[in-house]
Amino acid sequence: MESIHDVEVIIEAVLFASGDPVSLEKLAEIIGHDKKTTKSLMTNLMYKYQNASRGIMIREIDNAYQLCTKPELDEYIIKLGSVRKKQGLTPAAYETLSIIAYNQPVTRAAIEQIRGVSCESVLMKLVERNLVREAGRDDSPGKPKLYETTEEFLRVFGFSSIKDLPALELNEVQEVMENMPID
Amino acid sequence: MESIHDVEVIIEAVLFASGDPVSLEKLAEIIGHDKKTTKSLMTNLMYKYQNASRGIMIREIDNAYQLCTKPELDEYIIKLGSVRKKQGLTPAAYETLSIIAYNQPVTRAAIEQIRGVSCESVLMKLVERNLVREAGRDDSPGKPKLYETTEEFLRVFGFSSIKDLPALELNEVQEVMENMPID
Amino acid sequence: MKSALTEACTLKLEKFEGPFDLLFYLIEKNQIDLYDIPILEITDQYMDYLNAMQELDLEIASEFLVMAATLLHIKSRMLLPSREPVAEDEVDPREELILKLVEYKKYKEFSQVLREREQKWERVHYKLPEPLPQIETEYELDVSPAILRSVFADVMKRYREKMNDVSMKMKRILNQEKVSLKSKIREILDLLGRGLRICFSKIYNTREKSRLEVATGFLAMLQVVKVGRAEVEQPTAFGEIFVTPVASAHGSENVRFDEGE
Repeated sequence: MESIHDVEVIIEAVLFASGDPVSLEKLAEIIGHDKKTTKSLMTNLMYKYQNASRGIMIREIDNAYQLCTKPELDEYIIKLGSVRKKQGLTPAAYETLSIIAYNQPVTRAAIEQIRGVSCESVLMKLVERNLVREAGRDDSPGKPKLYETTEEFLRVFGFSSIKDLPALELNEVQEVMENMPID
Repeated sequence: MESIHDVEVIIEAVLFASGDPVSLEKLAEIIGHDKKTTKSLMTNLMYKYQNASRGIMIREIDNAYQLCTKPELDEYIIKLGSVRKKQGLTPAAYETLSIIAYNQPVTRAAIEQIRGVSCESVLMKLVERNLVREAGRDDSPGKPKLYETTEEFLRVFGFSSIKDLPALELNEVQEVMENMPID
Repeated sequence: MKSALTEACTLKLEKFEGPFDLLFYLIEKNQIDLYDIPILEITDQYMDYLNAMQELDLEIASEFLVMAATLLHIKSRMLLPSREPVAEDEVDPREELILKLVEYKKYKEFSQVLREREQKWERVHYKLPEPLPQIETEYELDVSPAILRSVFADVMKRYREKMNDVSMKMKRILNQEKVSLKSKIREILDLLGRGLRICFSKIYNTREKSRLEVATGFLAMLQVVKVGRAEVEQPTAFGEIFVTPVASAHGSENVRFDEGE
């Protein structure tokens, strides 16, 4: 069996060669450790890359790992001359995405209830951009479609999993109730 | 101007993002040094990658630089492209293996007598898969080869020893004893 | 009537995502406490916007009008002079609206978080995959001890049944296959009757017939020779035996033979 040191070397090579995310299972299989050990090894390694004088780092996306450059070095990479495609999302798209992210899987009706406006076309665009996908149908009458976020969503917004979303204050509603002025 | 440290970080990010070789000129331009300084910097950096516990290294090709994985890690990278599939045994293989497991060492003739069919090819496959191996020769006329199960057989089935084989019911055992062919 | 606020914000009008978005804008603009919305002012300002939109010939989405109605309804309820002291459990007419606004606010704020994160993460770069060797398939044996055991039990059961079957058959054969000498004599006579010369080994050989049958065939041949219906010739020792018919006045069918058991 390899020392921890060697395993880190193997992981670097494998992630580099892959380019694409490599699943935890696959990594565990390659380095010959169980998933739990591999996971803690990866967490440790991610930390090391982050803090070392390195131009690259490891991202975790949905239990898979991928090498990428550190964001602060973007200005130098741009000089390489590769063309960047960037088409921002509309405010409506961000709002819709936020609602889906926290309530997934969620129906269109539920999203519209929160936003107060129709969001059919926004939803279609999000699906088109692969940030959102259909996720079966709800049991309620009419069996409306459900929507959820995708891996691409995690990638674009830098989350390692949906559990990574910052907690919204759940007590807020309660807070509101308590703060209701009594006239 | 960045410290040497920072420059190395930039180079790593730039070479990584490029994937392809980046010319000395381009690198010099990106890090804001002259070609000569950049060249010696690169030579130094190549040495560092080569000797550090790294899975990747820098290779110089025609006055251009490219990141690549270290050749000795090839065996792990190949596994990236491999798919692991579970494969069962054919009924014939199971039968033959079970006869050998419960009666080892045993001749092919005895196996064939029990199964009622020839099992030369099945036996060859089991030997090929290292589940069964030859175990000397029987004393009977013609000195036929004997077969027994291997350590791999124990491993695959999760036995610690042959004594671990699931016991047959008493009446089954009797049947077996009574019906064992006598060669 | 056109307020300064209305004018200042005319340009932004079409950018509101919906009635909540507009309400929010007004609340923030006026630095209002979300939990204590001065409904009269807000309603007036909201209506100003709708009027401005109308003046600009902008199509006002129905959602904005629904909200306007809601606001006006709340406003009217709040304007009603309460004759009696406020009851403990009396619901503030603004409550439902506030709850919705608070909910909306959460996502609106998260929208901003998403935007910031996107800005950060769109600055990371990935690498194209290296060309990897062709996909190889590694097979892993998927086996079970329980199956091994049950297969063995089955195969032994089958073997026992087969053995019983075989011994039964053997007995049957031994008991039943009494190859009758008579039938063999008839066979030989039939062949001889066609004027054929018979090679004994062609009709009775141990590869095709049982030993019993061959032996009986041999006896039958001797019997046929004995009664003078055939002649036997064996040119070489252990060699082929030829049986040749002898012409006879008797019909073969009438010939009687001793039938040795």
